[in-house]
Amino acid sequence: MRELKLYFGPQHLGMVGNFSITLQVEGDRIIKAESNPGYLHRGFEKLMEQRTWIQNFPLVCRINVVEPDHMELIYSMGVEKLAGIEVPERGKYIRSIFCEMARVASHLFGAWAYANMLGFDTVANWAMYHRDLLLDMFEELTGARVYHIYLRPGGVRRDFPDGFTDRLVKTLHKIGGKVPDYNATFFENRLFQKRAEGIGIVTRKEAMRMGAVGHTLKATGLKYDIRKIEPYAAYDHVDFNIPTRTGGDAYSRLLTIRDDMIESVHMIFKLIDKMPKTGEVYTKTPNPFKWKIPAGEAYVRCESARGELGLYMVSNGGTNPYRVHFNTPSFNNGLTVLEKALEGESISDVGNIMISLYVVAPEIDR
Amino acid sequence: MINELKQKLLANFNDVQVNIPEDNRMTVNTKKESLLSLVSYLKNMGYNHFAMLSCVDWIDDKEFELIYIISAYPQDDEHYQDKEKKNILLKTRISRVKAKFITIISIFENAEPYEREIHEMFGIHFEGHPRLTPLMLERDYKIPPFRKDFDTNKYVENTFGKVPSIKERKEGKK
Amino acid sequence: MDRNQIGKWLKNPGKMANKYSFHVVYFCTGCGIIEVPPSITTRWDAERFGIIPVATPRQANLFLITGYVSTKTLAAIIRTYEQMPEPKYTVAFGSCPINGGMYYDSYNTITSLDKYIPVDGYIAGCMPRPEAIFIGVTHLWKLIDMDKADGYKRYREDYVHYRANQEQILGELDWPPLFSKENL
Amino acid sequence: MNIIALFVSPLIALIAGMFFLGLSRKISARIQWRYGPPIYQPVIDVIRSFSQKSITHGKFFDFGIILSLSSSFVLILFLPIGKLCALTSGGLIAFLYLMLMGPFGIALSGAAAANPNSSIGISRKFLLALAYEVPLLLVLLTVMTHYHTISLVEIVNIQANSGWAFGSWALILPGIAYLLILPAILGMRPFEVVGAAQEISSGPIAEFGGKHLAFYTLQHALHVFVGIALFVDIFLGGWTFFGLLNPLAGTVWAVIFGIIIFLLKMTLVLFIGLFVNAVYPRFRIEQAMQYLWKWPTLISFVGLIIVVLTK
Repeated sequence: MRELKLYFGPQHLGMVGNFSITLQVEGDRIIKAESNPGYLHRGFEKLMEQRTWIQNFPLVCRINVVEPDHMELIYSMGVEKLAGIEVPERGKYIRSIFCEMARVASHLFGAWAYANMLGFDTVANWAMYHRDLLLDMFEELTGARVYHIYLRPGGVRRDFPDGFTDRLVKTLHKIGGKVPDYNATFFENRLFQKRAEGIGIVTRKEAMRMGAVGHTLKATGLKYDIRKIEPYAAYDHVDFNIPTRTGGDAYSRLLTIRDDMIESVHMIFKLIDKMPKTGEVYTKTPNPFKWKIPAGEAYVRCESARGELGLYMVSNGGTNPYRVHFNTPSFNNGLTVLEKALEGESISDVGNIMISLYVVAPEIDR
Repeated sequence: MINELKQKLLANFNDVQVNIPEDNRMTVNTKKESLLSLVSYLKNMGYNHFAMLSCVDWIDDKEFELIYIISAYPQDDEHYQDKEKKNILLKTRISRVKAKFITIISIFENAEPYEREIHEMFGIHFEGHPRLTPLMLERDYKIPPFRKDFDTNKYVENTFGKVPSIKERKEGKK
Repeated sequence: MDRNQIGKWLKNPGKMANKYSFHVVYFCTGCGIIEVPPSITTRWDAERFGIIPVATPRQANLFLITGYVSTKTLAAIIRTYEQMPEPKYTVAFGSCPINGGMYYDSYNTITSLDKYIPVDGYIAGCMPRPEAIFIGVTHLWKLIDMDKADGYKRYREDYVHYRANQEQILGELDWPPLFSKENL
Repeated sequence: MNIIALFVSPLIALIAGMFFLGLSRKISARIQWRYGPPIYQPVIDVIRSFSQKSITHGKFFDFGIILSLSSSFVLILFLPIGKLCALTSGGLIAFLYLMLMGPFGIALSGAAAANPNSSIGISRKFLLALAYEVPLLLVLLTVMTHYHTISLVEIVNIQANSGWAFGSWALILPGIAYLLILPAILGMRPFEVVGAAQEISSGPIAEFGGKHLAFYTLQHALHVFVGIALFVDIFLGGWTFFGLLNPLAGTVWAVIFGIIIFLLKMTLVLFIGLFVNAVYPRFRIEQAMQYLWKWPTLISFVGLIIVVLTK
């Protein structure tokens, strides 16, 4: 058989995000895959050095389009740690609820991407519709559909509006009521199982060797979740499970994502019940134009929808950060794990595997 | 727990400075020669998750600081130990002129893209790295863009700002 | 179908068909792409207006440039644009393709897109809501009606200048010119 | 009569085929909770494609698509549309040969385009054709054995007297087998492996633009028409509807109403295909072949044995 060099992306219907993979193909089999990122590189970390601490918020959320909120969270956490600010109790709960909403929205987007990839137009349409219902809640809360800029150092921008939690619960119940339909047509569909089972297997040993995070690891049975390991926001006040599977293939990863979504919804209900009814939602911070943060360094991490998200930040006592470096989950999963997982697979499964690894291109490029 | 590790490190390596700024963070400053053995020592201790490699350009000191952040995966499926909470920041400084360092791919496989990125953005050459090809950038920037002496405003003005609009080009031709 | 339009349809069917059958190149050039899935699915359903995404640029006639353009993407955009058959239309999202937007000082994103390929319209907002995309499309309809969406004609006429600008940023291009002296 | 049919039947097939394409988009949209495009949207798309400049990739690129479209038109002439049939002589054998010409022409064009995605699509197309031709042949063989004729018109006429083939116990198994492979013939999910947009950028038609795309769309419309019409002719009795047209026998009205009944039956079959299309993902090519060689082949083979033994 003839060896072919195939360029998968960046202009490709099955590609989520502006990303490209160079495949060396023999017939239908992939011999070697090479990720080719950088189509979305804007040099965020450089740009952030030239802006003040608060001016960085519009930039920081644009690192990941699909779920900007965890980016805001990690940056706020970094600034808080450097400046030594404490978040009030209610602010912590609101942060947690907000981030879990973002997680559900992101997983629904992932379901859209996966369904679209496999030609499940019906489920894709449903998932996008339900994500939109959630985006409406975001819009009510923050005024924006996608980039919210709601979190800030010291807490959140403003309190929940009256009756917001009731409407949120109602929306989540509406989405949750469709889970049986999703299961029947998508997650437990026999044809779909055939498509996804045994595809792109990453065993636990391999995953740990390649430094995988997030669902790639959870699908092999390892409960690696920063929310449990190093609780931030209000996660230490609430009881939740970390869904895992043992297969390590694309199907296990997808089921982990589904279970994670359902768990997140339950967690939002618990958080709403436990939340202090009144109280401050943010600590006052100095004038943002003159705010100087004492010199030092901080490494903070949180669990985004895609896995461990880290931020290394250095301040030299000025009005701008001296160095910011995001360690995004897709960087590892999309460059190291993806190349390994694609080897030996069929080309009809490239998008399948890539989406199951939950790779988002702008997160890699930054 | 973290103090034990500190004692062990101090006992085994003679040129390290260990700080514990807070409960779950430990910074280890070391000479560049002993970094590789320190990394493999920590890996053998069970700190088997290489989280990231970062770099800071301390232009006033004429030095680059490389930061290797290492943590641990949980040992078993059900319970967490104290170990996973720890993040160890290994730091070493190298000279800014002819920046060069050794790769740690042999110890942590996933350091590969991180080293590629640092090579591209800071111009640090990692010896022994199998493919130090450009990862994200396609243009040739004279100074690697993440260095502090790279002025983005000036660069934008000189490249993108210098491109004439189509109207200007047409008039210029006439 | 509007009954008043029958005359227009008979007069120039190609133009009218181009209006009501926008096949979009599915190319995630920037973060604005996040609002494209909602607008082509249940909530907003762009297929009502005949707008569907297609897999290859050969079948497309509308190119949505969804946000900032890095230099690496610019090369891909130009190639994709040149592969599309005429007539073709370009619509850019947000402020980033106009003047760089919030990435005005980024070393890797170009500041104004219309120096490299012709742009027929811009949709404001970061990122534009799905409604804004539809408003943009209806404006494009008007422009096509008035024969003002002539980006592809401008590209043909001023190809030398566009190519010169592209080469100034990207260096030597590794594909041959689209229009040579003979087929102009 | 035949002279009229020569001109009218391709026209009917084209219009009905385009209508089916539009209908399938509309129905899919409704299943997906959407409003959907107008039913005449494919016509607009074709006009647009014709108005666009096309890029050619050599002589074979042009020739292949023309071959494909023209053979599809010829195919229509062998097909009884209601009571209309231009060429009654060829029968099922000629039909089977011509049915392969359409995919062959597309494959020729795709190969000339030299796009890696096209070549993968073509190999998939041939594999899929190989997979569904086996059960299809068995089904047609069973029908020919049962009715002792190779003429499609004869088959329809016999059904007018003795009732639909799908209702008779001997031909129910081949009927089911045909229904199972129908999505594969029409290129619908779960067998949408050839033109899989998300995997191989629409496969063989990845390089088609402008007029080539327009020709392809027309060919596709005809192909959809033929695939469904064959089923209606063989198993659902063509124009017959429980003796409804008997009073009109011999008049022009019988022909017209025959066509209407025929098209209504086709719409019904299309709906079944669309519902399957809406709830399944696409197979991988090897899974599709495995499936097609297993169930439909087995069922049609059993059907053939039953028919042979009972005759």
